[in-house]
Amino acid sequence: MIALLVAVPLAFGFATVAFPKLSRYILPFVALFNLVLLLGFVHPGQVTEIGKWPAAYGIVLVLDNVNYPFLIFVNLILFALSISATYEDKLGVLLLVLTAALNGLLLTGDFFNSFVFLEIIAAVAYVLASQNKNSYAAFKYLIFGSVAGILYLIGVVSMYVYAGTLNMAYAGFIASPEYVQVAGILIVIALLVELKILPLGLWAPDVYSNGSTVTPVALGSAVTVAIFYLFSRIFFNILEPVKPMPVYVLSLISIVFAQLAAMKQKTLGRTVAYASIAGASTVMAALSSGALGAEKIASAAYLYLFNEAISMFILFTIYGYLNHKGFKNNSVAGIAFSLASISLIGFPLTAGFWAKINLLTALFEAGDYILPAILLVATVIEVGYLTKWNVDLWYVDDDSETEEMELPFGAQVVVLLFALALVIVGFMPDLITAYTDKIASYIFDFKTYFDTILKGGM
Amino acid sequence: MRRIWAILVSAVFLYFFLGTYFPTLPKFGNIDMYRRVSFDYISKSTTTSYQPVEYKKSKGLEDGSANVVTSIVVNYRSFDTLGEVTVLFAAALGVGILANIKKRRIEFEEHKVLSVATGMIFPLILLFGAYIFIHGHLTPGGGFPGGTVIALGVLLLMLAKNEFKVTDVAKHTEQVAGSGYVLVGLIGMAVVGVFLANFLPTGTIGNLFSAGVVPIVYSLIGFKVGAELSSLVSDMREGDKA
Amino acid sequence: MSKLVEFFTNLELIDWIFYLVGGLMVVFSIFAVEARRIFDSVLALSAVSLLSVLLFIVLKAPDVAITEAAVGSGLASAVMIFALFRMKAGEKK
Amino acid sequence: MIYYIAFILIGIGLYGIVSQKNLFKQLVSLTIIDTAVNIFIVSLGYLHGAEAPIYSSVTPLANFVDPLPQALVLTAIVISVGTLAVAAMLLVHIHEEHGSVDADEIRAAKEVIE
Repeated sequence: MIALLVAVPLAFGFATVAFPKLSRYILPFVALFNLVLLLGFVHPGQVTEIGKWPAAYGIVLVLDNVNYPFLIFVNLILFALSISATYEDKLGVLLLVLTAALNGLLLTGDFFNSFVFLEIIAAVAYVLASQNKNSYAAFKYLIFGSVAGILYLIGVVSMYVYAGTLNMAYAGFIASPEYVQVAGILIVIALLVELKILPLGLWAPDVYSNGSTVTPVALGSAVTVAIFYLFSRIFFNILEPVKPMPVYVLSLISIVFAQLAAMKQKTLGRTVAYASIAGASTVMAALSSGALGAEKIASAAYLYLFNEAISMFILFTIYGYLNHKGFKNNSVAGIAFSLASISLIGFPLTAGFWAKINLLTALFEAGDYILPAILLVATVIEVGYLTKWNVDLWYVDDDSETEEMELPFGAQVVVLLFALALVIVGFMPDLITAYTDKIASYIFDFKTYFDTILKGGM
Repeated sequence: MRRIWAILVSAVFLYFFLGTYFPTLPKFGNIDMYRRVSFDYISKSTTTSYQPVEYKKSKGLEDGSANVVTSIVVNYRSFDTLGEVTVLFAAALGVGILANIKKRRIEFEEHKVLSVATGMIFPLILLFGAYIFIHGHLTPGGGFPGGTVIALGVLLLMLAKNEFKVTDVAKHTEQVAGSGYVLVGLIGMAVVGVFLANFLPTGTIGNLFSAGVVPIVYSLIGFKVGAELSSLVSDMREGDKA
Repeated sequence: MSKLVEFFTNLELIDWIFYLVGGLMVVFSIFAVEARRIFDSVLALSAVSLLSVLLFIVLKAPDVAITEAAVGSGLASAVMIFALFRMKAGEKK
Repeated sequence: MIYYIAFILIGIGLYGIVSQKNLFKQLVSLTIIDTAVNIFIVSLGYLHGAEAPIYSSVTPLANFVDPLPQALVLTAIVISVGTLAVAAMLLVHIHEEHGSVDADEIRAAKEVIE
């Protein structure tokens, strides 16, 4: 049953290649179909053994309490994207493929299968990145991404050599921990490139600031969330909870550099791109801090990720449509933009406030004072540049009487609804924390995951 | 300056690989097959108890293809192959999207000998490609090399005949073959209950008509890859064709 | 010295092939990276790919060998050379 | 033994990616790494004295090398050629936009525009 989440978008993607015009209309329905399937017909704890081969031999798709919320969230973002964005006809087919690949990456319980889905996402991402005359940035991304893919492949194959199987649960169970550390280094480098942690994520600012309404949203929100899931799954759930100190330090440096760079940028697109890098680095730093009370920290980190993804969706969409036009004629966009920035800063009564407060308290309880300090400094910088951009855009002198730029109706509805969602979560954080707590409690529980796979199923 | 960085990067890399990674590997040529799942792939006993397989004698196995690599690619790990086809699909589509730049197409000088010879050889190349993917479960090869051979035949035709163009037929072949693959998976879901499950009898190992859905899937992949790569090469050559 | 002689006399055929083909591959790949003209480096790349086909056959992987021969060495070179032609076609105009 | 060849080739490829200014050369280096990794993975499944994993009239009974790495490499080769095609087309685009495929010249051209 859960295989349909991958099969249906893929089938429509293949079928519409000769008539790309159709894909634009099919995409929202496919995303909606996925959401309905997820909410109504499947439930956590299901396993699909593709081709009826038992878990250690074939590929299994696992739906448990960890990836169920992630799946809903990613499909929701894709649904919103299909309504809000404007794009070329042929890109619709690619977005269908991206939907299938993201669902596959979130569902799969097999190392090599995750590599294949990562490569599909990458292949789609390179093409998306090259939109709006941005080929040089796309090529840089391609080089970074391919080297990362190769490292991931070597890591995955070494897992097979150590364990004798490619199934994640079995491999994590069989392989000896010292060897796993070595394969883990390779895998973590590959994922850090995709998560744009700074020295390895130098491709990101150019790609994200290309001014398209598809690229930064699809890559910055949907793909980043999916890869954070993969990171947590591999390093918290399957392998021994490794405490990667270098990753923590790298993420801390990345936060500072990204925020400083964001302050210096002259265009809104690059500022938001660097802010997005800083956000991803913060989540990464929190996840890899590896202190006591990891569950609480992880829960807060996922809430932070949620806030980050939604806010970035709004900011990038508005930038894609309005460029540097002010909000005088687009008050809806302006309100959504300001709400998203406020939530990003962590102002009380928004989702961002709870994300930051939860993260800080959890870190303090665990006795980690480095990340909170850097987070507070980063917040001060963030307040600075976001306020500046908000003021600039609300009070821009609209002298240049060029063409009138406006958000289409669909995009207005989407950004407004998302902005409202941030405020509602600000009033009732339990809506999201219920899910993130559940994720955090199951992500460190290898036994439940292993039992789910052992039990098998259709 | 770049060179120093480059030497530094590759030195760090080689240091890590030779110092840390290398000792974790088994000695070359001395792997322990019994500890790997491949052992059961070879004896085709992932769901049944172990029994040695013999060429042209064993019947009704869980998977009937004589080429074990094919049995893994198209049966045991078919989902990977679906993903692989999708990567190629996305790449071909991406090249099609990126090809819309204004630049004249690449022209080739026609040559009498080449053009006549290609006319004779081209059907043979197509036949060879088809042979490779139809016999994928018996001999080395399969859908990917077979499809590529067909695409290379089309490339040869392009070099020989300057006016030759890949028409929309390629796109439609791609569409039908691609959805056909997913459809085979969905039929498996309807008959057996699991996506991409084998729903045909597997026959005697080593016969042409054996191995259940494997030859069907590999032929579909062959057509799809052939059509895809032909249109990819054509897109690279033609440029803006709207 | 005697150790060196011993080393070479103890080599089996498969080792000889590895040393020979591997050495050639390293030479060709250095040439591919450092060549002046891009066309040369594409040709060297094609040679590396063909030599790897030899290695795959020695490693008892005929499926990989046939795929690499068709895809890696045939089509990949064709794609690269087409890209080169496209760039040159742009330069003339 | 063959591991060393693969690692040296990967090292050369990495050196090429970092040291070359010409983007086309970077792509060539990337392809070298791809080939090297494929050799490495196949060699991880090699078994002394074993045959190619195909049941045939010559080898009616199983005494085979590990077929799974070969299956994985089959997938990896096709993926890498897909990436290569996209990269080649991106290079044509870059040449169209900036008139060059040299990293330094592109950067210089960009600075002039800004």
